[in-house]
Amino acid sequence: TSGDGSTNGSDSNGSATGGAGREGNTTGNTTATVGSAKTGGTLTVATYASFTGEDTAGAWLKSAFEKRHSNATVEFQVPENGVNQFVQRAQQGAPIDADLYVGLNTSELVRVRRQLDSPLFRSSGTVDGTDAIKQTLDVDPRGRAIPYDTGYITLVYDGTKVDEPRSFDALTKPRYANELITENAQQSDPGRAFLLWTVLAKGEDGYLDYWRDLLDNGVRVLADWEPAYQAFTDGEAPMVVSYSTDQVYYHDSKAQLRRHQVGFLDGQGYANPEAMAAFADAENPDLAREFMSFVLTDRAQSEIAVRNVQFPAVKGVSPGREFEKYAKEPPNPVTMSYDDLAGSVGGWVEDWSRLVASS
Amino acid sequence: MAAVSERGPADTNPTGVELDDVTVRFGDVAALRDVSLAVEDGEFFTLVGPSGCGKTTTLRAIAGFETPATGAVRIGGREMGGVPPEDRNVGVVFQNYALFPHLSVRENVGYGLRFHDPPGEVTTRERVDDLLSLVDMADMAERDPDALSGGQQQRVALARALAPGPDVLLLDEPLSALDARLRERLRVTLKAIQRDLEITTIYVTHDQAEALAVSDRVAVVNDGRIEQVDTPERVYREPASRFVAEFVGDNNRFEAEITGTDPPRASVDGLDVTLPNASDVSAGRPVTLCVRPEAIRVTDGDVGSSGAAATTMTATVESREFLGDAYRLHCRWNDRSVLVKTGGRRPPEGTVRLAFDTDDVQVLTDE
Amino acid sequence: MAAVSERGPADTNPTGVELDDVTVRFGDVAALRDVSLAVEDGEFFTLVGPSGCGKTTTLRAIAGFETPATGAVRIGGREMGGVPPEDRNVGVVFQNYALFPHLSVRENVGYGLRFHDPPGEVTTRERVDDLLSLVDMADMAERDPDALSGGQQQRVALARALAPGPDVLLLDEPLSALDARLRERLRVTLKAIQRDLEITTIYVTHDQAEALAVSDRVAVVNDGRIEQVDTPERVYREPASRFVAEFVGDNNRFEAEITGTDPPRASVDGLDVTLPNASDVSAGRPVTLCVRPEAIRVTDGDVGSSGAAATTMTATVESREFLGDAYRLHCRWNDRSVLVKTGGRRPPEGTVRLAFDTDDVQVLTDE
Amino acid sequence: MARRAERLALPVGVVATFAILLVVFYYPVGSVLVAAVVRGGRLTLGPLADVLGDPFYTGMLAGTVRDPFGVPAGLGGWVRAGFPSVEFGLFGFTAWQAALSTVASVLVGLPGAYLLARYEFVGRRTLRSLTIVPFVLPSIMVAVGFLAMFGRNGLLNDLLSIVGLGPVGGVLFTLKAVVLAHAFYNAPLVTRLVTTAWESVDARRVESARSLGASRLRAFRDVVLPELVPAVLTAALLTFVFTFLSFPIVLALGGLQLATVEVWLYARVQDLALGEAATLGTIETVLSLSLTYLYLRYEARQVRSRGTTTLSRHRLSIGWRTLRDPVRVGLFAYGIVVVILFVGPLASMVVESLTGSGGLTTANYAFLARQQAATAVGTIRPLPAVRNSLLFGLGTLLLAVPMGVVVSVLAARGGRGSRIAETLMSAPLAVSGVVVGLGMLQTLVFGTTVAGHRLVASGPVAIVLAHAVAAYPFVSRNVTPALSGIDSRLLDSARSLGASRLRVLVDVELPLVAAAVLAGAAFAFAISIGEFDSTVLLSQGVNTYTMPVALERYIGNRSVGPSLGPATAMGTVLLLVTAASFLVIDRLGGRWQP
Ligand SMILES: Nc1ncnc2c1ncn2[C@@H]1O[C@H](COP(=O)(O)OP(=O)(O)OP(=O)(O)O)[C@@H](O)[C@H]1O
Ligand SMILES: Nc1ncnc2c1ncn2[C@@H]1O[C@H](COP(=O)(O)OP(=O)(O)OP(=O)(O)O)[C@@H](O)[C@H]1O
Ligand SMILES: [Mg+2]
Ligand SMILES: [Mg+2]
Repeated sequence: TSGDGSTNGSDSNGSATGGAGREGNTTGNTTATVGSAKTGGTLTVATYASFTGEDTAGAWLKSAFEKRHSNATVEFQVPENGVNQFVQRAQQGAPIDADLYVGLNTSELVRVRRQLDSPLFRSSGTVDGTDAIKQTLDVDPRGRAIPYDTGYITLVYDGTKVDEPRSFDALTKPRYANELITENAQQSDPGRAFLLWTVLAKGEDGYLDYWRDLLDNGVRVLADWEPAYQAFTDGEAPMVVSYSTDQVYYHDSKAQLRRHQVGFLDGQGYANPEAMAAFADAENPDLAREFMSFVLTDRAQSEIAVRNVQFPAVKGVSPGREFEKYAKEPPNPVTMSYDDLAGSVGGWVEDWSRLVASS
Repeated sequence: MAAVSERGPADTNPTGVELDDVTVRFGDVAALRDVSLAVEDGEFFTLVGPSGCGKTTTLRAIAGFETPATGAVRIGGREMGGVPPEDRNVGVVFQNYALFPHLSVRENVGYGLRFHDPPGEVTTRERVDDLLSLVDMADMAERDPDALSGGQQQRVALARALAPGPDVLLLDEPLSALDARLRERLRVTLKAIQRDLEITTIYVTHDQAEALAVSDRVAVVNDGRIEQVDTPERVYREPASRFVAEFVGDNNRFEAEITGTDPPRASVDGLDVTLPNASDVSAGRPVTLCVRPEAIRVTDGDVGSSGAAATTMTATVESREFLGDAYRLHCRWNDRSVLVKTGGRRPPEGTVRLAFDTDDVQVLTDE
Repeated sequence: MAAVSERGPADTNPTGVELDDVTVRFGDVAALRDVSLAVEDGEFFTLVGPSGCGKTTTLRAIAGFETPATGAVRIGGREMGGVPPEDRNVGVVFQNYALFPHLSVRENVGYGLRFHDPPGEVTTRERVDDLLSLVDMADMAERDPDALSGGQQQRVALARALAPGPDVLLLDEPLSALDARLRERLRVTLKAIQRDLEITTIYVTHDQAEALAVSDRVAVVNDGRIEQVDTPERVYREPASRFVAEFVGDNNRFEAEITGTDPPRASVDGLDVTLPNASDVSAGRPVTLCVRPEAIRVTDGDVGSSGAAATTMTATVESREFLGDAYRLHCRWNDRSVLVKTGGRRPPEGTVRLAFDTDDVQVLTDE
Repeated sequence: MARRAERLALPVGVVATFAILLVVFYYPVGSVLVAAVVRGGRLTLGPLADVLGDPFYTGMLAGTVRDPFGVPAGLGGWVRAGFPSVEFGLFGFTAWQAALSTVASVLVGLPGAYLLARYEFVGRRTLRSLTIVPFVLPSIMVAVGFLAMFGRNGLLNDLLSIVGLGPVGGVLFTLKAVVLAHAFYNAPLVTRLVTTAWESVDARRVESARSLGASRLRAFRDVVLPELVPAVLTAALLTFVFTFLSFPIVLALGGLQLATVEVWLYARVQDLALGEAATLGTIETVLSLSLTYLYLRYEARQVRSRGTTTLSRHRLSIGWRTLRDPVRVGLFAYGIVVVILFVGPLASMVVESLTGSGGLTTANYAFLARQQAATAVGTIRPLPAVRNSLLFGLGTLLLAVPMGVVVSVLAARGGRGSRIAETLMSAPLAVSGVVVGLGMLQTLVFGTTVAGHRLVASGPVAIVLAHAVAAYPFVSRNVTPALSGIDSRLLDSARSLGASRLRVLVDVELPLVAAAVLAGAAFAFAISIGEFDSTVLLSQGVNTYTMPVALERYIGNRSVGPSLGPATAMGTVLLLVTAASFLVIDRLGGRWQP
């Protein structure tokens, strides 16, 4: 069919490559000693598109890791439909030709688990640095997936048009009628995060009622983060569900900063950590483990944070002054754990989407 | 049957057609050059001429499908410049039929009645049925044009053009795909309709017998120009030009020199030919003598019944064609080919004597 | 010129065409029913018949465009079932010309030479030029068919069919859009080419004079069946059926009763008519007598030159048509209409005496 | 020998076409859809009945599926209740918006066909070539253009406020925006198909009608229109099917509130609920194929015979009188609509690519240059994307045109049963893109085990094959009507002159329908240029990405900030390359064009 060029798969929409804020590369720990240089060979890393290419976290990781492991090569693989590709391969008995997957979120882990009888990912074993990971980001009770960064979903609003909406309840007030754009939880990460956040805030029994009110108040549910944010930028609505790192891009101009205010509802922000895991069938599990350890080093953490415009997963890493100044962390980060989601997330999304579509 | 009549110009000319110095161009090609014609109201007027001479173009200019580069077309005295085809009340049968492929035969014929009441006190359906029987197509009314033979298509096209009772009927070889029998029947019908309804009819045909038989007047067209406009008999017997003499009917042409004026006489390769008294000739002038093949008699030896008035020559029969009612003989006389038409059961062979009367000689002075 | 000849069957028949009990159906309509024909190698064979009788269908079956429901087509003795049209080496001129609109005149004519070498030792270009001059279209070689008149298109179609030197030439009214002069010229050319190249030619025409003049043999088709196959003269003079008698040429038909057998004679409305000696009749049988219009003489009063052998009647001239070389008189005798063809300058009028000879009477026993 | 080859060419073409279809279409799609009726290895209609019986999907009709015998009572109740408004669920809404979009596309497209077919003006051919450009634009770019054009602060409102008219708000995120965007994509389709048909109407027939008393308008209605209707219906059918299966543009401009079935289907695939996805896909496919079949039946019954003389064009500009001629003034007004609806969003996208948060900027193009110069693996460079797009486009054109023509020949001269064959052969138009993508992934990318070997298909050849399969129905939809309009005596003439069936096709039929073949070729090229789903699936490694793939990758790139700037820059490149290509295609192929 014609022209539906953006039917892209499960893009990790929030995560972005980025050279913005590069000047803030005040590196933390440059002398980390990670593993030994003994393990070698080729490490095939499956990930999402914007993790690779010029100026990306992936590109930096590759060259830094290869520098350290002189006989190792990192190759990236970008399956269009993300981790689903490997689930389907496993279901169909097709070979899985990657060692490591980078860019998993909690919902995806739930889906992987639900779809497959035998595990797709192996237990990570002892990976150096896991101890330092922030507690709230622990996505996988079984210890396969290791978070390496996180974003916080929150509202971004135009301070010249509206006052900060401080709570979920405020959003259903006439004051904010027709002023919020969010994303489709069926396919968009921030959209789904926002939905889950409302489930947390309003409870499993109350969230649909809350959404009914939101819909009555004129909320718009667009496909993805990009059109939603574009609509926000073009002034279609003064509030959009987005990331708390938004101001990093706009600190050059006071006027722009005012148009990009971050509003934490009820003092919260929904953490959406990204994780990595080695495949059960990995040919080079040792190298994968070493790569994961490397990702958790302070140096790598701050590089990833700056380049991905996401917060580090490891405690105590400072990605630079500018980043720290403009990337806002919510006072109360919230998120749904793996166990919260398992068995429920599908139903929530389905009920929610039926509600929206029937409205 | 069609009697030849010479019509004078009518006082009122409600549906006469006039062309005034009409020129039609296709790019560089001038298909018509300064054509002037006056077709009387109710007249049956025929255009004949060689292929490509501009007959179709003339009809198209009258119907309003070609815009003359110069000159004017008038119908019923009204200037037609700017009048669209549908307001000219002109029925047209195209050379290629141009039936509507998505309509049945019946719908094709009835099409014009969507815009005109059927003439007379009949319903549309009756009118269509009448016309279909007229052209012998009543039993194919529900067919699609695609499923008809060439002649059948042509008949439908004719019925379609007649249906709305046009003031002027333009027929571009409407019978060319029909056999003689049917053609004659339709021609008679056409003529009857035309006379009944006083439809001014302009007819294009390449069948000269037909043109002569059916027309009130005939225009002979050559290379975009009118050569002669006259009654059939005059066109046949008193051609205005060498072209007409040659084009209409078979003819024998002899280059000759005038040798005397009282009585006028000429010499063809030494043969002395007496000319009709009325001939306007002066001695020494080169002229062309024309003798129609049917005016030449084959007389196995003697001079023939008309006696002294006749010119005779001895020729050999080279070949013959059977025409049904006659034979056409291709004879050779003095290295010239002479065409003779003769009836009878057994055509003559070998050496024959040919004779023709003085009155049958047409004299054309070279332009 | 075309001499009539009666060809016997050739021993070898390399390009003869045979139809064996061929039936062609369009849905429910049987356009041909059990048609059998044998056209000899090199023969000029003509199909005549009323519009819609199946002439075109016959040609299409021979060319391979229609698949007979039953029966077989053979060319050169070879069964053609399953042989595609392009392998039959048959040249076709369609009733609607069917020129390729996207090719110039030259390219149209040259098209078949893409698949065949030109006959003789000439290049394709020469061959095309030759054929274009043959049909008088040399100066329009670069035009598009759209910019040609109907007759010009037909000439191109003819040249195109001739170009590859086909074994069999199928011509569907190839001259119908041409004026008499050109038609005759092309007919003669066609005949000459045909005789030179010995191309078996099957010709469809509605012009009976043409059919009679040009053909070795004529087949009269009626309603999908063959009525008679014979030489032109036999078809004209000894029609096998009432249909043929009526269809080919003008004819007068009288229902009569045999009143005697030695000599054979019949009575038409009380008029005693002596019949030719050979007539196969028995007394009391109803028969039809046919007399050609040209066989009837107008004799202002006396019985006429042939004396006692002739039958005479008194009639009135009701109308007349000018045919150029003759008049056709529509006379009335005893409430019957009688057609008479007569030459001369002044057609007779009023009451006339008509006479015809015994030998000119054709006797048709009712089937 | 050569003759033998010629004789075999058509049958071989048919077999090859079918083989390609089998490998890159029927088998992949079948492998997905089979899940709709097979559960746990057993045939079942349960899942289908579940969906059809769910009021969310089918509204009122759900009851008839669950309880067919309750229908009379239900109807009675409805009548007694005074005909309350009826909901037809997700399917109902999807069909409704598709119907509206179809009507809008036809309304917008028809005047364009009239203008292009009947008027002569400077730039007509160029305009005709460019009509196809909207077709290739990724929906995200259309969304950007629409936002910038019709948004609250959009260009249209700016212009309106200049002339003193108030802002028209509230177009976006409504059904209107979706319908307009669908018209943006599909009206050019209407225009192109109808223009081609219009150009082959026989002038003599129109003249006959006129001489019988029909006015220009009546002659149009009675003679021209019947010959246009099949083309209009073809375009309407295609538009309906496309918009029925539409998905990203609906969400981007309308939102989930206006969701279509395809949105649900996609969510199911995302969630790996492939059985349910197959169920939805099967219902969609059955609906659109039935429609296609009905249409083809209708089309085959239309008699079409092309005349030898075509209608001549009027001059568009007739001096000062132009302004007094209502038709020409109407066309002028139409021109304004076209500028707003088509040029507006496209221009807006270009403007967007040249603006940043601080006004005019070349940053987005600098971004493209940076990508081009980059060394890191995995970088998507613009120039290879352009090159790949053009190569695949060309390859698709070269493959899809013969495939389409082969199918057209079958359809135009085929006998009994050919409607069903034609319908099946048209299926690539009628199956959800998501389903096709999924099928390709599972069969071609993952590979299929044949006789112990795992066969994997990917890379340029697979991409071109996939594009060709998506594109060839456009060729045959253009060519079939034109072919069946050719006077069969022309074909007979050629054959009697010695041409084989293939040569007749090449020498006579194709040149005569060159305009249609060209139109089809342009579509094929456009489909390939704009194609995303299968391209991205079948691109293995980084060497086979195309312009839309690059564009999509740049969407996620925020090195110029969280804007779509880099993507719009790439979109502009896509626009320019495409426009230039179409001009070239039409010029090269346009030698026979009227
Ligand atoms: N559309 C056209 N473009 C260029 N020339 C044309 C066009 N139509 C006709 N002609 C030329 O104009 C001349 C007159 O054509 P027209 O059709 O009037 O001839 P015609 O007398 O009807 O001939 P025919 O008896 O063969 O039908 C011809 O030489 C023809 O080639
Ligand atoms: N495609 C068709 N479908 C149905 N009937 C047809 C078809 N083609 C021809 N016919 C019918 O078959 C019969 C014979 O047609 P054919 O074309 O052979 O006639 P013809 O002798 O060539 O007539 P004409 O002199 O009028 O061209 C006609 O009655 C015609 O209506
Ligand atoms: Mg003509
Ligand atoms: Mg015929």
